[in-house]
Amino acid sequence: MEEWLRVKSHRQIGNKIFCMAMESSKISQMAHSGQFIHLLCGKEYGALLRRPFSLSSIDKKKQEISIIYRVQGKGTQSLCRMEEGDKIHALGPLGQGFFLNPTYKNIAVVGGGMGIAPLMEIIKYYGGRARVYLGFGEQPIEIEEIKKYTGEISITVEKGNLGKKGFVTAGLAEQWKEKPPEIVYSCGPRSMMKEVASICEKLDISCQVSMEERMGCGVGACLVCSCKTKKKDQKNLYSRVCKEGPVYWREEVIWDE
Amino acid sequence: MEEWLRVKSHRQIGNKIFCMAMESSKISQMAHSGQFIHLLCGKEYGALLRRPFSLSSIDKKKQEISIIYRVQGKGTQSLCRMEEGDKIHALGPLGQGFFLNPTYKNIAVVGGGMGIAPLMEIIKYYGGRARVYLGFGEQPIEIEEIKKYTGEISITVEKGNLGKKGFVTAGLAEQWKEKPPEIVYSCGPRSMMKEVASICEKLDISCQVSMEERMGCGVGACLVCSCKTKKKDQKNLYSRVCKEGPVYWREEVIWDE
Amino acid sequence: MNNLDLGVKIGQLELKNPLITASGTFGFGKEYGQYYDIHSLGAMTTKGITLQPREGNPPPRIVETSAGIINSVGLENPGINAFIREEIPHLQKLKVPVMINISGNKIEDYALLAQKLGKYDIDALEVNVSCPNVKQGGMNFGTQPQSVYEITKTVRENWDKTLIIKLTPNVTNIGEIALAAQEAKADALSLINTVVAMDIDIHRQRAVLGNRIGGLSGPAILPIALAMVYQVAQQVDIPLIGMGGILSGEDALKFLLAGASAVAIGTANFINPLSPLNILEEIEDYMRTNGYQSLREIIGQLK
Amino acid sequence: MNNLDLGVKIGQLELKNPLITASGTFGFGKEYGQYYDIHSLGAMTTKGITLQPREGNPPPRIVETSAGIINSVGLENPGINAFIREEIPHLQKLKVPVMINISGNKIEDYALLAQKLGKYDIDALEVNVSCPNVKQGGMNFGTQPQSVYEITKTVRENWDKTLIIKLTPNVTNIGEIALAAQEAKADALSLINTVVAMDIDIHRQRAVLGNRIGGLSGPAILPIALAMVYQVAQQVDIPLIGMGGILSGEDALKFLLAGASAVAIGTANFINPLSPLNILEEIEDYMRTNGYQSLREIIGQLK
Ligand SMILES: Cc1cc2nc3c(=O)[nH]c(=O)nc-3n(C[C@H](O)[C@H](O)[C@H](O)COP(=O)(O)OP(=O)(O)OC[C@H]3O[C@@H](n4cnc5c(N)ncnc54)[C@H](O)[C@@H]3O)c2cc1C
Ligand SMILES: Cc1cc2nc3c(=O)[nH]c(=O)nc-3n(C[C@H](O)[C@H](O)[C@H](O)COP(=O)(O)OP(=O)(O)OC[C@H]3O[C@@H](n4cnc5c(N)ncnc54)[C@H](O)[C@@H]3O)c2cc1C
Ligand SMILES: Cc1cc2nc3c(=O)[nH]c(=O)nc-3n(C[C@H](O)[C@H](O)[C@H](O)COP(=O)(O)O)c2cc1C
Ligand SMILES: Cc1cc2nc3c(=O)[nH]c(=O)nc-3n(C[C@H](O)[C@H](O)[C@H](O)COP(=O)(O)O)c2cc1C
Ligand code: FES
Ligand code: FES
Repeated sequence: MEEWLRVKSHRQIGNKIFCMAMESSKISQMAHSGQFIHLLCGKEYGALLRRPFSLSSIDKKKQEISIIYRVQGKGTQSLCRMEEGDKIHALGPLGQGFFLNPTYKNIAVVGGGMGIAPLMEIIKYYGGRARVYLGFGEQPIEIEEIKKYTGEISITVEKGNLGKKGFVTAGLAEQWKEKPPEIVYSCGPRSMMKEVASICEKLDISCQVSMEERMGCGVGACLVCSCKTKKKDQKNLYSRVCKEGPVYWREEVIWDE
Repeated sequence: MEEWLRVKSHRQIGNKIFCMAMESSKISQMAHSGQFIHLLCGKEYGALLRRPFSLSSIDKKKQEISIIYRVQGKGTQSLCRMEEGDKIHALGPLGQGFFLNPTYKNIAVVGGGMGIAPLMEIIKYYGGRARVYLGFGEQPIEIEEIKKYTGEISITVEKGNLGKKGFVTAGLAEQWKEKPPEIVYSCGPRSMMKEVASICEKLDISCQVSMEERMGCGVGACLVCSCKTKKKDQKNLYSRVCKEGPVYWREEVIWDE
Repeated sequence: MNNLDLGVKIGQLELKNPLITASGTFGFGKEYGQYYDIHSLGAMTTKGITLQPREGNPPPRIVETSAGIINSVGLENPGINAFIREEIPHLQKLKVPVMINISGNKIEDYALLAQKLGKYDIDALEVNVSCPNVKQGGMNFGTQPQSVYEITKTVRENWDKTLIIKLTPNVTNIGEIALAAQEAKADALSLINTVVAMDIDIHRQRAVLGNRIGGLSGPAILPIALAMVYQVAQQVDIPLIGMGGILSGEDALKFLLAGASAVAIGTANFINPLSPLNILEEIEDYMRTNGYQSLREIIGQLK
Repeated sequence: MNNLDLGVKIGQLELKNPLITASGTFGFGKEYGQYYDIHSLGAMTTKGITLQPREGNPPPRIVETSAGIINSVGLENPGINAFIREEIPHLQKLKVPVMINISGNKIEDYALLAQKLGKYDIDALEVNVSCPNVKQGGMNFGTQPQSVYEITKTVRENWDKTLIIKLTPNVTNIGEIALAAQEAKADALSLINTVVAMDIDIHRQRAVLGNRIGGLSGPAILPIALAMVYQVAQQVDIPLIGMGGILSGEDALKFLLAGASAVAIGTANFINPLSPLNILEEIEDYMRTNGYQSLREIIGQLK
């Protein structure tokens, strides 16, 4: 599906981090938590390809979707110049989203940095049933927003003093051993997700991760977004993050690369 | 010389035609009528090289220079998004300007379309001593401005009814035979300047033309802006429009190409 | 209204318009079907197929450069048998001409691929002698007139429908290679494939691509492709399919004027899935504005 | 503060930094002297000189493409005698190393050019075997290992100072040509020259350039140049001067990491005359940030 989205609001929520809400009558209705949109960010800074962003919020009633992104290179530099009322072209919703189960009573969410984006919808969905673990480099974001939905948040920072010092994965094994979540959702740096997956494997907890890979088409046609996987039904070792992903079960991903 | 210019005013003066005035403490002091500046227009639309523009006004007292330009491609599209207060980088003043002589009492100026730009300063210089002939496609520009300096203007348009119908060069031979100007200055389409040069040759009138050629460096270093010339002191047939030009005596240019 | 004649002939194929999607950028034709009716294309080309399955190169497989992208997919594909089993049924049903892009490690591979595919209702083979992402074979074939001649001849002996040879730009003299393919009875030539290229991450001090080297496509290479199409058009008599960086109708028209009978759209699909249709419309506009009835009045008409 | 060691050695030349201006984009060194002190450069290269004067190709000689420019100057130059008469006096006085770029139609031309220049106080010859804008000679030389070997050998016999061979990218295998130049005792290699390219004006239905075909330079070709520098660096032992689309310190560092000992700046001069100085500064910043003392810790250090 393709759609011209109208920017409804665009605000800075952290150092180089922005949240952009867009009016969407089509994508918003089809989108599922964990899916992404492929945005034509504008050519001001010379970006040629589209850029993929997870949906951080999907509001079917208000016909609105949002993304949270960090300004990194040419594409996001152009993106952050978009103003209310501007239009932006999107393909989406794309990829496989998270497995959500209304009967789960106790789930965990582990996010690192911008990995928080696709997890926001999960937190809204499970509300008080979610234990949220977030790791940041220095400055936490969206904490107030998350607190609207759940009280159980643990924040870790690598430097600075706006949270516990250290890595977000420290201590998880112990906590989960005591009170295992029915499922863990994770998104963030590869090394972090690898650690989360390994803890879950040891404790035999279900776990989904959202992977990132550089993309071309975003729709499954070009095979550039490969992630090494071992899905049983697949003939190829590589799977397309844009089509079979970005969300995978922990046991599907081949981590050591 | 190079300088960051501050845009002082930027206004539309015709269909796709703009006049931009810029604050300049350095270039304005050195510039001579007929010289040009080489502008870094901005990368929004993908322009890589600088774009050359004749100085349409040089105000040494106000430390201000202006250009008049038509939006054509990537460079001028970027240029026309510049706003008051924005800065733009220029090399200049570049090239050889017009030969001006305070003792001339009776000169003629023949401009076609955007060719009017470098002629504005000449008109200001000679004032009432200048007879001005301007040809346009459809819509004349800057007429009111010119009328401030001289009353003798003849306007020709190819279509439309804001002037005489036809080519600006029609009838010039007859008029000049009767009352020959001491010098003719011309800028516009090549075919027009060729015709002006040929009339002047027949009537033995001095004439200078301002040539255009696609440029790279703008400073004489790359040899891409060649114009076929027969300057006596030159070993090469081609001369650099950016360095030996853009203004040439009519007899220097080899017209048939 | 639309009484323009946009038809072109490539070998035995009559395309209703000159817009083809380029191999490797259009999967096996399923994905973009969600965005528009692919029957509006002149033809489509499938992702390159080899005899054996190939897992392709390690990621990252793409990087953006100034006005271009480098890819190093490395011919990931399920192999000819799985392709026949899983893709041919759907491809045979399409009412748009389908060109199957094939690659081999050895000359015999190409013969075998042609034989296997010969049993199905497929319109054309596009023989890739030019993939820069494969170590054995691949590009090495495409750089020698002699081996291009032999591959073409072998496939020709095993394939009587339309045969297109796809040339690499990474050669000293593309004309002599084009002539070799023509001599061995290719029906048409596709050019160009990607240009060997590389990018480096100065912070990690590593090549960006998992495979280090990849192939450059997109607007950056358009002027290179155009020069090659123009030069080859002076030398051969068979039709050319021009490609390399085409994003707009204007870009496509440059290739047609230079002598290409049709154009293929690769990288542009990634930017806008509707590119082929938009480009087609822009070509039609140009024809109307300039009073052309038939595309044949444009092809090769550079003054 | 500035205790960084940016020195590099190219043949017998000790450059105080790796920034060189590329041939054909810097005239004979006079024009840009108005914008900065060219003694801050590592070296400068002059516009290509031939035995006879050449008037060059008909205009237009330049066109902009996506992230690139195509030029078709066609080696316009006053010929070696006028060059010696009018430019050498000023060049000899410069305290920045000067590389004279020479081109020939025949192998003997190169010998003669070297002999004539040998009498003057000049630091290095850069032998252009690769200009794509010249019909006779020019590129044809540069595409054959055998003739590159012979040209290099001839010049070597007539020139005992630093000898650099400049390679063309328009070849199948740049490695074998690089090896031929090394075998014939070149001190260093420059790569790459421009890539054969073309643009068409669809409204006039003509090639934009007077010469139709020209050479592509600028950011568009950077990834192509980088791949070639990287590949040649694996194969030869002599220093490389990398060039092609360098606009920034980051771009330059890519070439250094890939194995170039120095970099040349061409098209970037047109965009910003101060480019070489800015690039140098950016390299210094990178070295400081990453704790490097000497450029040698970076050259060829791609992991
Ligand atoms: C499925 C998916 C979801 C994503 N969701 C988000 C999100 O919600 N918020 C967010 O800030 N970022 C997200 N990213 C990463 C985001 O796509 C990149 O930060 C962005 O593409 C960078 O573009 P750029 O032009 O600013 O950077 P550049 O470095 O200029 O990009 C150059 C190229 O590399 C690609 N690229 C660069 N970084 C990444 C990356 N981390 N992942 C994938 N491709 C990359 C770009 O798409 C582009 O093609 C997601 C990535 C994927 C694959
Ligand atoms: C000495 C000189 C003085 C000029 N003075 C004026 C002026 O006062 N007002 C004005 O409107 N125009 C003037 N021009 C023409 C002006 O430079 C072009 O209109 C402008 O470069 C177009 O750039 P673009 O990016 O909009 O067009 P594009 O078509 O995108 O330009 C592509 C390339 O072609 C070059 N180019 C295109 N048209 C011309 C042209 N007519 N002459 C030279 N190069 C061209 C551009 O510089 C650029 O490198 C002058 C040209 C020269 C050589
Ligand atoms: C991601 C990608 C994969 C490609 N795979 C193939 C392939 O399998 N076989 C082939 O012949 N060409 C392949 N190509 C080359 C394209 O078909 C085309 O020749 C090239 O990209 C130039 O066109 P463009 O600039 O429009 O993309 C591939 C190109 C890209 C970008
Ligand atoms: C206008 C122009 C003229 C050139 N003339 C020459 C030349 O005379 N001799 C030569 O060896 N290379 C010549 N070159 C090639 C450059 O030296 C350089 O190899 C090429 O432009 C790639 O570098 P860049 O992308 O930084 O410009 C010329 C390039 C340009 C743009
Ligand atoms: S981005 Fe093209 S297949 Fe995933
Ligand atoms: S533009 Fe470079 S010499 Fe005139």
